[in-house]
Amino acid sequence: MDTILFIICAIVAILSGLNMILQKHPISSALSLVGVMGALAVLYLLLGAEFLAMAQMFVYAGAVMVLFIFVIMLLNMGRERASRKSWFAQIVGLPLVLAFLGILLFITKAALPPFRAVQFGTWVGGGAYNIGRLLFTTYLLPFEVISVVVLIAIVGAVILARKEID
Amino acid sequence: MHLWLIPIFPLAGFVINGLFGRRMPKALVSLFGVGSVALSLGYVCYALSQLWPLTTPFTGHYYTWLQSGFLQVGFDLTVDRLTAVMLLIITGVGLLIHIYSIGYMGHESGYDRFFTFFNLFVFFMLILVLASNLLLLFVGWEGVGLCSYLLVGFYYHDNYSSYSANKAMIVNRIGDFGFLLGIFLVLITFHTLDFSKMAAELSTMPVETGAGILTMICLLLLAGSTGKSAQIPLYVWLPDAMAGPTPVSALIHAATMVTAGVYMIARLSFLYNHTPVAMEVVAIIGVITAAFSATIGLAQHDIKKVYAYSTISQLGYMFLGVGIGAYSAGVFHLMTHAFFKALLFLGAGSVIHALAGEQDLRRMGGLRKKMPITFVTLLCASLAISGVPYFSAYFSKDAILSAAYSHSLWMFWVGAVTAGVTSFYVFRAFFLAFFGTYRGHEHAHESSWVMTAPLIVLAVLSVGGGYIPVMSWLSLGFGPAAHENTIAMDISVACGILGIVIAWLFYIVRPSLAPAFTRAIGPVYTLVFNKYYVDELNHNAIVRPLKAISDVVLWRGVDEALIDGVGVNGMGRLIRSWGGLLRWFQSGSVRNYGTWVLIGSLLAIFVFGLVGGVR
Amino acid sequence: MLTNYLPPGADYLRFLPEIILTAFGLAIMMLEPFTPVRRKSSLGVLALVGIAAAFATDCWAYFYAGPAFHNMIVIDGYTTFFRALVLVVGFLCILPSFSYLSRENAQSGEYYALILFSLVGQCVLVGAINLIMVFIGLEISSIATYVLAGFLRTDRRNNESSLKYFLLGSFATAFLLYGIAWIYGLTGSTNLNVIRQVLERSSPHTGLLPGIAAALIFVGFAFKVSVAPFQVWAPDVYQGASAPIAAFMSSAPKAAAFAVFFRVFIDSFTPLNGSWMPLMWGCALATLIIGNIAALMQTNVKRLLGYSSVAHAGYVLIALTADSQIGTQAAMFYLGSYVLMNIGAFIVIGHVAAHNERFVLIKDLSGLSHRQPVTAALLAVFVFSLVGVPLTGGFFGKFYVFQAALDSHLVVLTVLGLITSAIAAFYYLKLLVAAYMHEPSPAVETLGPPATGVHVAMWAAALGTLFLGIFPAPLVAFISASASVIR
Amino acid sequence: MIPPMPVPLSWYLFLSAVLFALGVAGFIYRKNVITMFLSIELMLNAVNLTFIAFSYQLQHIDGQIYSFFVMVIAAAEAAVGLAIILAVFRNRGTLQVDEVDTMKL
Amino acid sequence: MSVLAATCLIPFVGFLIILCLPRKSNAAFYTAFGASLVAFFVSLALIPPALANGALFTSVTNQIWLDNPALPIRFHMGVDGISLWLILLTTFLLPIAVWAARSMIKERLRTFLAFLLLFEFGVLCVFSALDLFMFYVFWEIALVPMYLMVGTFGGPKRGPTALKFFVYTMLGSVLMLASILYLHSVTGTFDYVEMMQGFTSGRLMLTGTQQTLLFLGFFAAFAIKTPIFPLHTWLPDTYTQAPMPATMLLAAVMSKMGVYGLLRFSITLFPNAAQDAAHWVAILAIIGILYAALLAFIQPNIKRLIAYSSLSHLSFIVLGIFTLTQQGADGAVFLMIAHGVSIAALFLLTGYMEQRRGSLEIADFGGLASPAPGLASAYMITLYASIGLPTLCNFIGEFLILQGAAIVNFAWAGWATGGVILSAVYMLWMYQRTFWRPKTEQVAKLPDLRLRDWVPVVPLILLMLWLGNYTQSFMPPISSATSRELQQNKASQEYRVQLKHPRTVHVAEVLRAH
Repeated sequence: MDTILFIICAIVAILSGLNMILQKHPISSALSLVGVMGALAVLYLLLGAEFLAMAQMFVYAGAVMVLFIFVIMLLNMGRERASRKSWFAQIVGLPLVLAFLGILLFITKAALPPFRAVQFGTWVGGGAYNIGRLLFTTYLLPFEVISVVVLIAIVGAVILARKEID
Repeated sequence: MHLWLIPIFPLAGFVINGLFGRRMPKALVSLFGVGSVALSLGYVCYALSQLWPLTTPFTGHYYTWLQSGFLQVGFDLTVDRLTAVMLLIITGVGLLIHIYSIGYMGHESGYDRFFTFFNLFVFFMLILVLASNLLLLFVGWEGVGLCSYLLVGFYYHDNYSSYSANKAMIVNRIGDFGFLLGIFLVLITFHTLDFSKMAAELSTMPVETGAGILTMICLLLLAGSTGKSAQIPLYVWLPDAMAGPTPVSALIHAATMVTAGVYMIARLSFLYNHTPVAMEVVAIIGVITAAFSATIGLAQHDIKKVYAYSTISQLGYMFLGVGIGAYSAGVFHLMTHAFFKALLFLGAGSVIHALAGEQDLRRMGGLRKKMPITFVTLLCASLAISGVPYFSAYFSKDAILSAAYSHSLWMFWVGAVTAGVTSFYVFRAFFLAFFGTYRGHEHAHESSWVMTAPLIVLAVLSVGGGYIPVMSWLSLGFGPAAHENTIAMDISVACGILGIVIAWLFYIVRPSLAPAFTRAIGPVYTLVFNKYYVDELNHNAIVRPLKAISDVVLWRGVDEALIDGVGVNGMGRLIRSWGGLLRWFQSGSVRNYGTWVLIGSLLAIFVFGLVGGVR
Repeated sequence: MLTNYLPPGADYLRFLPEIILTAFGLAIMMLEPFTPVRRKSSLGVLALVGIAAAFATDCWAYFYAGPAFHNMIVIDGYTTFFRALVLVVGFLCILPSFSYLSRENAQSGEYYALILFSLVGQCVLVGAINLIMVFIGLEISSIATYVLAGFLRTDRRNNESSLKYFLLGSFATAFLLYGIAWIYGLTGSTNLNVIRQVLERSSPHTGLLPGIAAALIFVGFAFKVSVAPFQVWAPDVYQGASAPIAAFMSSAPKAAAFAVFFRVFIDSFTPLNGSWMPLMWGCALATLIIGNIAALMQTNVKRLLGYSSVAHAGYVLIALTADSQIGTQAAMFYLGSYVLMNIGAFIVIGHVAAHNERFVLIKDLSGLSHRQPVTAALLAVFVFSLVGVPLTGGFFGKFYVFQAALDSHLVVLTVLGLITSAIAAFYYLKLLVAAYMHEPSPAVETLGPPATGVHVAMWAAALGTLFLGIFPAPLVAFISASASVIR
Repeated sequence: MIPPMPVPLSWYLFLSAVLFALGVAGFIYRKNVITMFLSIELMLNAVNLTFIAFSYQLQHIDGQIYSFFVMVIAAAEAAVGLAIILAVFRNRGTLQVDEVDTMKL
Repeated sequence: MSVLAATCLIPFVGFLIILCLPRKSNAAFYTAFGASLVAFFVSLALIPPALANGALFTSVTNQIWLDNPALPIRFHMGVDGISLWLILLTTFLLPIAVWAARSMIKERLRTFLAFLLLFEFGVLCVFSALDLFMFYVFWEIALVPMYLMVGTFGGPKRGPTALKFFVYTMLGSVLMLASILYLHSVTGTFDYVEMMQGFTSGRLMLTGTQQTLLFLGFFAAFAIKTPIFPLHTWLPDTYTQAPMPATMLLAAVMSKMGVYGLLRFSITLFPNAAQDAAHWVAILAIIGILYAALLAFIQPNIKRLIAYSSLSHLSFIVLGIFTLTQQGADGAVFLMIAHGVSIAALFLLTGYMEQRRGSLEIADFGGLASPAPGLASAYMITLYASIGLPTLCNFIGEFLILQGAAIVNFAWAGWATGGVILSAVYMLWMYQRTFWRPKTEQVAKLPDLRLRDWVPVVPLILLMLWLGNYTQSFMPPISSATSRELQQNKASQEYRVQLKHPRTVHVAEVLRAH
């Protein structure tokens, strides 16, 4: 059951990811990314991260991606055009990415310590209570400080997206 | 005995005239200029009378000039018999020529400058002969060279004068090259530069170890002498040095400075005596120079040039003398030469003065009537130089030749024939100037007494100078003179008189003979007339290549193209050309930049993986 | 009980500078709508007051050193030094901003607020001893600077600068995060001390994975401090951003990132230093060569200074390569003097640039000494310091760095580094050649006298530079006492 | 009932590595600024998966907290990033990243 | 505060005062002249203690600059027989340069004077520094005002020239910095005196390789600064482009920094390396002597000609040092002073010529002696000093150097003496073409030296005469100092023997034993 679920989700995630980077139109890419996120949410759940699975769906796939799509629509973007510039990236990019992936996979395989097997429901640490408790105790400082990031984001978005200087 | 007083008078004259001469009246300038030399002469006489009979040298130590390691050089002055002779010549003849200059330079601009440099010259010349060590001698040596330069270039606004001055200085410097190296070698060998200490060291030195290095020293010092005394191969400057005022030629380029080389060899006789090789070289140089320059003297039209080549030739005799060990004969000839050659130049000067600067023999003639005193005195001098019996050179030159006769026959014969040639060209000049008809345009007149009086004094000395017992006086230092060889003397006298006779034939009896003869020997004459093209050779073989190499090869080639162009700027260009790499790096494209980040991370992972592991 | 988890009071004191900065930032935001355009600079003054207060509390907090908030941050001499440093940077960059903003007709309070927020991020960053705090601090600092870089949103260069910085910054941050994730997985913690302890215990063959994680973290930091080959963004971004912002971006975030770079690598990753030292070695050399040679052919002063800032990162990286107590000290000193001279140079060019930054080429500086000798003289001080001429902070910093390198036997790196620093003289002095040796350019002819803020900032930077060069002793004493905490 | 078949944790890590690499490839190959940004988001998602996987392995939820922080920051970045993109679009009328390269060399 | 510290600081104080003065005012000149003159008179007080024993460092100031165990930097300065005369030369020449600047610098005199004083400060500190850090610091500090003087007040190509000058010298000095740092990390100190004590007592020891590398590091800086062939190509351009007072100081003072460094540091700190290198350096020096002389020979510009002549003479000094003999070293130090005086005078007078004629191309002159006999006389004396006429200053130095060279290798002396000959050739030829020959129209109206032009010339000429004629008033402290330096160099002989003969014993083991 776990395995099947994992494999399905993994395939969905990878295919969506591939689709995202292969599509020429930003909207398609964005929607593909939503697919990746959905698949990942299921995996989070499998890993016992209940709260995060929810957050992934609501915050990420819901709010953030909507923002993206909204902007894409707003700017009325079409398909991207081919470009001769950045030939360097165009030529060496793929081998490099493959090498990068290969190294990561190889080293992960070769050097990984013996790991647990994941079985759904055997460990459910990531409930809202536990998360919340930790956030307000050990991680109080980052939790508070991260509010500054949000603040900056608001201010920044306002400044940059404002139409005219008054 | 304050020996330092001897040179200090001319120095004072130099300082006073140098600083204030331009604002002083001429009379005052002459007073200081001539007076200082007179005082010096007076003090020399006084000092010598006090030191009489000067059997041991007298040395005055004044201050330590230079001390570094084992090198110690003091400002020390010494008088011995050789120096005494030199002192008298310098101050005595010097005084006469100074007096003469009052008249000769009277209406020249730069009168004060002339006396300033003249006094300075006397100062340095006195230092040269008084020096008790080699370095101080070198100081005087260079100092007289400087004054020679300044006085040859007296008419500095003239191209030829300035060129000649430079030539004199530079050629002398080439000689000094050897002199300096000689001094270094002396220091290394003896660890001292004092003549007396050198002699002491030398006496304790094993012969085998010293021979090579002593020869080397002597030859290097000889190089210096050839420069200063205008011997082959460095004689080329002296004829050109005649561009200076005539008193300068008389004092510096005839009587005193040019004899410094002979003096130095005589001074270092204790050294030369140990090296027969060097001695032989000295003698050969002397005899060849004597003959060689005498031949050039045959074809000169400039009266001063004639006397200049004659000077070179006579200096060759002196070299021959000291080279074959007849030091006292050499010095004796030095002295008589100072008299008659100074007289020849002063007389020529008197003529030139009278003709408003004309020096070309072809535009003189018939001056016998117009300038009787000059005529008589010059006659004395010409007879003297020709070695006519009982005139001064008869004794001195024949002393050298008779020594040469016993040393090496070929040297004697060359010397004797040269004596004949000498008398020929001296009388050629004499006849051309004073006999025949006047060929110039100026209105000639006899010079004033300030000029004629020194002429007369010198004429007396030229005639009677041979009776001064210099040889026996010097025998204390150089050993007794060789016995006079009557055969040798007869031959040389015969040669001399023959020369006079031929000159008389050519220029008085049958004036058409001379041009006919020159036409007959055509190319040879051209060669001799052009001084064997030595100047041209020097110019084309040394000066021009040197300039070209410096300019084209070293400056444009090595300095600008190679070191700066390829080396320094090339490095810069290389670094800049690496900038092409940056076009690749900093393309401005975000995607390329992302690629670089990826490359970097791969690199980082690779390095971590390669070197890997926890320590 | 929950109260047991509440941090003690001293923790707040240790965190007070950040709190004050945030509070002032918020206050500025709130006051901004009520301030007329002409009076916006009073908000800037408020920001200066805030920075000054933060500075004071930073010094105060030094006497209450210790970790705070469950080992999220630590206050020690090292933190204090770097917090003070970024605060000084903030102060010096706000000063010339008054005239800059009014010149560009872009007065607003948000500008000052963003600088304050950015400073909060940097302060968090330098005190962080938990990788998650490192990440958050980095992001606060970065996001604020993304916005600042594009602050003049109608300016194409500002846009481009902002976009490039943002895209590449996020890209590199992803690498960093990935590395953090791996470190977390392998050591079970993100606390720097715990990480080191775990790594020290682990056996050599398991070191490969932590090594990879460290490599990814290296990528993140190296990007932020613009070390080759991750320096690519820096010249573009600094060139595009406005001069005061470029001054800020090339100083404060870089210094803070270096602070945490050192803390993480020298403290946590010490067990791995056999593998990261060669990497640092190569990167340092590459940075020096690329930065200096690229700068050689620049004609745009801002871009030139961008490359120069890359090159200077290389010198600090040499100190890191030395991996020693004295190396850390050297880096602290170097960064201290670097920010002053770098800001000073940027301020001068910002002053000359005129409206819309039209005059930013080297030739636009021509004849500055004829018209504004004082400005030119101050520029000379900065340039000589950047070159590394003695009696300036820049020299002593270099000296310190190379001493550290030689003490760690990095002879070749030292020699090559010093040679590049001599080559650097070539392009730095071009600025002086223009300012002193040419006739005045149109830019200089029409140049008004520097505004008070510009003046004060230039003088402060110059005097600071000279002080560090002539009397390095006080600062050296402080940093040699405080550098020990990270080893 | 399908029996629970435990999945090795390493599979999750492989998956995250693949997703991360996909994100990198997207960043390098896509020419539209928005898509590049989406690729970054994909990379962050991969990181989140790693965090959560390790969280399971270590059986403590700190990793999930980190993941949560990453999400928040990603959201904030999205806001700012999109604003920047908006500003660029307004000025240049394009989002082709290769056309935003006036500053180079 | 010791006399030495006061001497060094007075110019700096003057510099600060000038900075505060209004832009257009005569006060700057009076301040600069006053400060440099006071510094000169104060520096005279350095003489008595140094005369008493030139081998010791006297007038010592030893303050802590940076009290850090890792970086112990001291403000340590003192004079011995070598630095004494160099310091006096500097303080002596500065008032002259200031005076000359007043008539030769037309615009922004205040700035120029400020640079001059800053330069003096730097140079004085270089000559008196006994701490290597301090030495390096002031080594660079002296460069900065010179760079600015050349670049701001120089000829038409001043910008690129100044840049080349700075970067060239900087390239050398960073290598020295690397060596200083390395030396510190080996010995744990920057203090020269402490280091020397360590080396002589055997407490500290450098391996052969270390010595060689460190020697080369220092040599790079000194060789470029001096400069030694083939690192000289910055020199002609810089000398030519620099304004005349700056050229004067460049040639007279700044070039001495390099040779001073060679003598003070290179041969004592790294004795074995110096002995090994001596042969090669001497050959380079000889090449430099002849090469520069030949180049001077065909220069069409007077300033450039003198620049090459200066290069030739500086190569003499280097040769003297690397003979490693008493005479050579004494001569080198003496020539440093003598060359400083003569070249300063030469450039000063050339400056007057430029001021009058507006050009320094030899072709633009001819017959200058007729309208300006005073200038011609002064030039003649100086020129003769420069080509080494006995009784003038340079002769002693060159003589001793050549003597030293002859002791080591007679062929060296032979070649180097060629340089003396050539110097006469090019100098006199230049003099002939400028001052002599028929005067041209443009030259005929040029004015002679006026009183205010004579003021700086006369002391220089008097000093040339004094140096050349009463050498012993200068030589004893030089000799005692150089003999100490040479002893320190020779002290390594024993160690060297150990290194050479037992080939089987590894060098490192020998060192460990110490």
